[in-house]
Amino acid sequence: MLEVKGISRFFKGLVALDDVTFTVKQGDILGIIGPNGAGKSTLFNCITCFFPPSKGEVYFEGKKITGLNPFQITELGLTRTFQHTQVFPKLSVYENITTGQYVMKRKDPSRTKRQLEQKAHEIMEFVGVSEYKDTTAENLSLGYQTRLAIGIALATEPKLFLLDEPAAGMNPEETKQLVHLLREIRTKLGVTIILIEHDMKAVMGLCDKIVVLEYGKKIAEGTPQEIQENPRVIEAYLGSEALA
Amino acid sequence: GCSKGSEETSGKSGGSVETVEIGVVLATSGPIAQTGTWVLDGHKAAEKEINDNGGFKVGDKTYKVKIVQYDSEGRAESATAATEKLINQDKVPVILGTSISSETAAMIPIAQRAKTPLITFVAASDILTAQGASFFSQAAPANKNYVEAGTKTMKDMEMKNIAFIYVDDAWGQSYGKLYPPAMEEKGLKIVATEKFAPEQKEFMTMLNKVKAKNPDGIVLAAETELAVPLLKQLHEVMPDVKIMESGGSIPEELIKVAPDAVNGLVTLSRAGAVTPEITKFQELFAKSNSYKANSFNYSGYDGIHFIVDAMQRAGTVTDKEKINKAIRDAKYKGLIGTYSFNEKGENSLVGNRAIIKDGKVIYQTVNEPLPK
Amino acid sequence: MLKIENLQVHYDKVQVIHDVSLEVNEGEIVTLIGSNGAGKTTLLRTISGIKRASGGSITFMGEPIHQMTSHKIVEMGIGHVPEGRHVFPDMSVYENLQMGAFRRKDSQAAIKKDLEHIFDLFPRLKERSQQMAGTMSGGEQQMLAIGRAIMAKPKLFLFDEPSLGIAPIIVAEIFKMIKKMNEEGSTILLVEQNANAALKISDRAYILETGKIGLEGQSSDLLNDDRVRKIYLGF
Amino acid sequence: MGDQIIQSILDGLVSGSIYGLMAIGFTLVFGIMHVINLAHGELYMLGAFTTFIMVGVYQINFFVAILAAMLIVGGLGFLIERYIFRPLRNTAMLNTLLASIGLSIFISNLVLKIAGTGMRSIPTPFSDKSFTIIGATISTHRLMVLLLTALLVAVLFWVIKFTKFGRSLRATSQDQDASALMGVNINLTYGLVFAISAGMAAMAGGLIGSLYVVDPTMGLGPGLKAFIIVILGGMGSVVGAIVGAFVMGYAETFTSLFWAASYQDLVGYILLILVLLLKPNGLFGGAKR
Amino acid sequence: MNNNRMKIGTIIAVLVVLSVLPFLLDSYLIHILNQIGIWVILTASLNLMVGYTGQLSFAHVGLFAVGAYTSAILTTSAGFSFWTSFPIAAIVAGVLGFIIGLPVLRFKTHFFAIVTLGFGEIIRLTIYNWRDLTGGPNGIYNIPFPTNILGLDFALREHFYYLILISAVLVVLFVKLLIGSRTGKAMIAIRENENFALFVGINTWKVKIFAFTLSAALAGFAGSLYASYNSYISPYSFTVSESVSILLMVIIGGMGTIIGPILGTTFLIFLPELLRSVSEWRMVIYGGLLVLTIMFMRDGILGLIKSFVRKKKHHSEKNLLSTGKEEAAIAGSERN
Ligand SMILES: Nc1ncnc2c1ncn2[C@@H]1O[C@H](COP(=O)(O)OP(=O)(O)OP(=O)(O)O)[C@@H](O)[C@H]1O
Ligand SMILES: Nc1ncnc2c1ncn2[C@@H]1O[C@H](COP(=O)(O)OP(=O)(O)OP(=O)(O)O)[C@@H](O)[C@H]1O
Ligand SMILES: [Mg+2]
Ligand SMILES: [Mg+2]
Repeated sequence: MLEVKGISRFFKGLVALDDVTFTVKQGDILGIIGPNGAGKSTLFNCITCFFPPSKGEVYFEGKKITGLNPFQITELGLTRTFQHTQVFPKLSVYENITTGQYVMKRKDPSRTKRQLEQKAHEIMEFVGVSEYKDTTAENLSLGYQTRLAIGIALATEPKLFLLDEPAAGMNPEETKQLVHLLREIRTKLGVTIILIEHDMKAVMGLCDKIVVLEYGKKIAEGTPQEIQENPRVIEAYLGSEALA
Repeated sequence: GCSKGSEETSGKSGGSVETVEIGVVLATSGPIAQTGTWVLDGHKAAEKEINDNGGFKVGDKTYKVKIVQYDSEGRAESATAATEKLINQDKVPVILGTSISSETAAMIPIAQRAKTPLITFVAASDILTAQGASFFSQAAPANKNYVEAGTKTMKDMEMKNIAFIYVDDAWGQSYGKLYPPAMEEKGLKIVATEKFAPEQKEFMTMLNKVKAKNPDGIVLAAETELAVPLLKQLHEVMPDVKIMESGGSIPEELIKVAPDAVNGLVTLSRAGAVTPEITKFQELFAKSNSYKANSFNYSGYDGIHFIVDAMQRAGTVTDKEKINKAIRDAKYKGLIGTYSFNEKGENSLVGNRAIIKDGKVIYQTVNEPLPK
Repeated sequence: MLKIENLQVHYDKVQVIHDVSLEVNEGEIVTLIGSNGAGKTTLLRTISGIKRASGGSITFMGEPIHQMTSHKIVEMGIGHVPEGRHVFPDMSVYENLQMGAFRRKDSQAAIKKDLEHIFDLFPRLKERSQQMAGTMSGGEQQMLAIGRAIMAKPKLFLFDEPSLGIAPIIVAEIFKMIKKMNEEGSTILLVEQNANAALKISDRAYILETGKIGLEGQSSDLLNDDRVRKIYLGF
Repeated sequence: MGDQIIQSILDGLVSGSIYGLMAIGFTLVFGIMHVINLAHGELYMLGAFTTFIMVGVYQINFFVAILAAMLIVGGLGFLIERYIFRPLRNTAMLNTLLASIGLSIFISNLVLKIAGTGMRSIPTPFSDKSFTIIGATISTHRLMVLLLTALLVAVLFWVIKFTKFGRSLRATSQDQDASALMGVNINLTYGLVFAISAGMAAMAGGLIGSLYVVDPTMGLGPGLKAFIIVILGGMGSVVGAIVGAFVMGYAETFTSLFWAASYQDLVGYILLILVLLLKPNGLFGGAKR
Repeated sequence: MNNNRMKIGTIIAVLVVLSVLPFLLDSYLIHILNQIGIWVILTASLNLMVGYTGQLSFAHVGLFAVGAYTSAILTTSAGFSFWTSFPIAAIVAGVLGFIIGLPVLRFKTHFFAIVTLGFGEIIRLTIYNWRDLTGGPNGIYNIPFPTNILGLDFALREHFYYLILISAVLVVLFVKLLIGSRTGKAMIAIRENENFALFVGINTWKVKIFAFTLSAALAGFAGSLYASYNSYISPYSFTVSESVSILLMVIIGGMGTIIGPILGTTFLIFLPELLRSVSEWRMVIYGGLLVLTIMFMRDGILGLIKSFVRKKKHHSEKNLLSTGKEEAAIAGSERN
């Protein structure tokens, strides 16, 4: 479904990404992990055309998407959240979600306003922000903003969903709920997911495959099991007592 | 002030004295408030004088004068609103204003529609009478009347190679058009022509450029506010050149703020040689103002007296059509000359001149020889 | 050392902290845990004077501080590692660390020495000491924020989710470091989502539930509390 | 022509420093407090009036008068920050912008009301003497402006870049809350920044006002110009403000030389737009914001 | 439902009152109302950019001028009537808005503000200097009134009033419908968080240029009304300080709302007129009141009214040119 081919990205001499290649299968959950500053967010930015890669290309469902605009990618069914959570701060939660439905008219013009409204309520329910329906987004706590951001993304009805550290700042119970939510997103909505996360319990429990980056290079790729045992990954990232 | 002034009686000196309200629109704030303030002070001096003398008579009735002035801030929108207010709420029979051509131009259609006489004693642009409004009269000496005086003065000053510098606004532009042909006709040679923006304060480059052409005379068209920095810098660059200003500046003001830079300067002026009337006015003016009367004060003073005269001749203080006719038929001798109008509402005032010499201002007509 | 009594905090008209009382004794590590939106961040911001309390009192070393401006509070010895890092984006890493020592009146040499200490703790910061902080990765910024707070040599540290967005290997480091700082004499109030790790290093803990203290006790006790285990530890 | 070009280069230098004096104060407040202070021109006007009153009326020494004007207007700036901009802090930037517009209308009309419309000029101690440098001349007064601007820029640059106070200014501009957590006294810092900016405007008023004329509306044009220059140079950057000022000064000088003085503004705006199209953050603007 | 019915009832009542005003007020007050009406169109158009799309435009007075001059030139020199010239004026201003928008809309916040200010001034200075076409500083005079229709004589203030009233109502209605539409939502999303709007699939560029063009055309339309209402126009009416005034009108009323700019316009045009009786101190009081209004009515007049009515909890911070936090946030995301 997604092919990342030899992507590199430089920042004024700094190599943030160095020739990274991997693919994601339809329906998979792919985890991306790596030390801080390894280039994970940069990778997302390149995939979602926030800025272009310095080298390399990205294909989505066989179509080259490098060089497109973010809004076109959203129309194609690829969407994301940001590490630094992004919402529409002065709009209510509900308005945030309906703004997320902007592309639906292009994607599926047959849908009526009522259907969209109902869908918006479903999404709010789904990500657990219904009770804050009329709250202004900027007044939500960080955790709820993250949920809202996921809700907005779901409102665009993506086929591929990229999440940048969604569990950051959540407690284990909440993280569990999030993991559950992501599973449902995959099973119920059939969405393919790429996840950047430092919470190993979540990553290991959720992902079908994991890609590990360090200093912009892919240093490992494999199932959670393989990754956890990979000495290189343990040394660079997990640490010996990581899963304690 | 929403009173119907002309009906109202003022109780002061017996029951028979009524008050006539005269509408005035002048910019007394905003970027060009100076001239408006001068004119207004002149108006007030006349108002006070008339009322102190017990008012004026129309037929067998005596009236006092009351000026109803609104500030137009230099904005056409404000000027038109003020005009509407004067006409519809204050119901004044006549409006004087303003000192700014663009404001006055916007007021003319309103006055015309309401058939209310409008007369300006200061705004000099030729676009005003070009509107062809029968209820508008221009009592400010027109630029074309100054050109004659200007070229004569240049000759008198023995200018050979002239640099012509004017401000690029409606008023200055009309000199930009009028002077070159007139000067050519008189055999005066222009070696450089420069125009500058009204907002401009820094003139060094322009003046150095002019200097390179070696002029012996500079002809300026600039209002006082603009002329001062220009003259100061001119003095820095070309201390010895002869300068004539074309009537935008008030010499008394120039002396006050740039004494060194203006010695020997000749400026065209609405006021001519000092007459006994002018002396009398200056004494009167000095009583209620802290500065010496200048020619814009003269114009303001003339304005109120002119209107009173027109009302007396019209035999009414309310009939606007009659008052307007009286205005147009006027032959009123004021401080700065005799006001009379042609059918387009243009006046026939001529330009005079003022010479700044050793901190003093000498007024004269252009027919007198320049003082040595 | 720090004593909070009946604290009330409002945003506009919405009250987010209701009648909270808590205490941090000299030399302790106290953990504050709670779900999203419980008011943990707000509480810390109120302690350091960025947010004003609408009722109740906060005393630090016996002095009431809830009316003081933040710079006074900093001067009294409270250091705050804020949520979301808040490094100075257009200043270099080095300058950020210097800012940490803003209120210190020590000699340049002493400050320099502490800088070296920070660089020892976080070699990555030394590597990038001239990089603009805003272009650092999230984790790098977190290290910087902690380093910057240490530079102020406060008596009491307020940590707002220091492990947020940090790679596991470094999370472990950070907790070790907090422990070590405590052993070297610092008192610490720690807000954490990683309750497991936090409770392991702390002496006592409070649980904040929608603006109220829901539970408090010895950390070891809470670690074994069923409800806590379920909600905050994820067992 | 050659002589004239040399002369114009000198003229441009002077124009540039005149603009620079205005722009630095503006950019300080802008860069650090994120306040677009459109009343900056009015502070300049107040500086000129204060200097005028002291020199023209009370015959105080010119330089002493300017120094006093800086203190007085600086103090006023401190109060303005305290009572107008502080309550608006942390609300949308637009609020402070609008408040500054209201303030500018208020101040200029108040002075107009109190002092009247008349023009004034500040007597200066400078002789008529001018210096000739490779064929170009410059008066003592203008030379003074040039040198003082240079000095001021150098001092300011040094303070901001290399002192602790300067570092706290930069920190505050980037993250107010975090600076407070570092122990920076935000209120005092903002008050001082505004006072310094006002003081510099006052100095400009005294120095430049004596070159031209002093009147209540003299601040209108320079205030706006300062804003334009600051954007041109890259907002909040002191070096940017100075470079912007010189670019503007030279643009106007050369328009005047090769075309007509009355097209200066037109050329200025076209230049502004072209520069921003090529360098969207201004000449010295960082990559961000 | 009930609420809605009340709203509609209020609106109808207001419209009825407005339409009988010429029978009750004198010409001066009608003139002021007419000015307000024209400015309401202008501020509604500016509100589209400032209040809804979040772009602080200073070019609108320039575009207003373009509409005014187009209309004035066509009616005085080319023999057009107002009825044929006003659509052309709107189109010319719209096209110019589009052309200006192409480079300008790349900019944000202050840069956008200052570049649009630059374009506004370039328009004014071009008008000022293109004497053959525009009369330069002399302006254009004797601009004809609209030719009479429906028994209305537009030389009368009272009759012109209805033309202005209808135009203003239609424009405001149009803006309201637009804002309720999908495009309107996209505009608001851009105002809130432009970079993020891209990721919900909004072609931000297209929406912005659409909004700018449309709002330019509306400004041009207001300009053409202005020209034929006043019979005289000059470049002095289209200065930076006018740009500032209309911005004040939009914001003081309550930007990003439909009624706000109408209230603001009314307030800021009436206030100086009311103050005419204190003529000496008028501008001082005006300036002082502006400062106080901004300090004590953060959400504009509308916000004040709302907090009286206590219908909604008010938002304390409006968004435009926010303190920079959102931008920092998104810039942060680019970095992290
Ligand atoms: N705009 C930029 N300019 C310069 N350097 C940058 C920029 N954006 C990122 N970098 C650098 O690129 C590297 C990779 O950054 P990135 O944000 O992708 O890391 P990450 O893997 O997401 O880290 P974390 O887990 O901490 O979020 C970092 O060293 C960072 O400092
Ligand atoms: N600036 C603000 N204005 C209004 N309400 C706010 C503001 N900041 C926070 N809140 C509200 O205050 C409550 C407490 O927020 P706070 O950020 O303190 O929670 P928290 O415990 O730190 O949550 P998290 O774990 O998500 O960081 C939340 O309901 C939040 O919506
Ligand atoms: Mg990242
Ligand atoms: Mg928090």
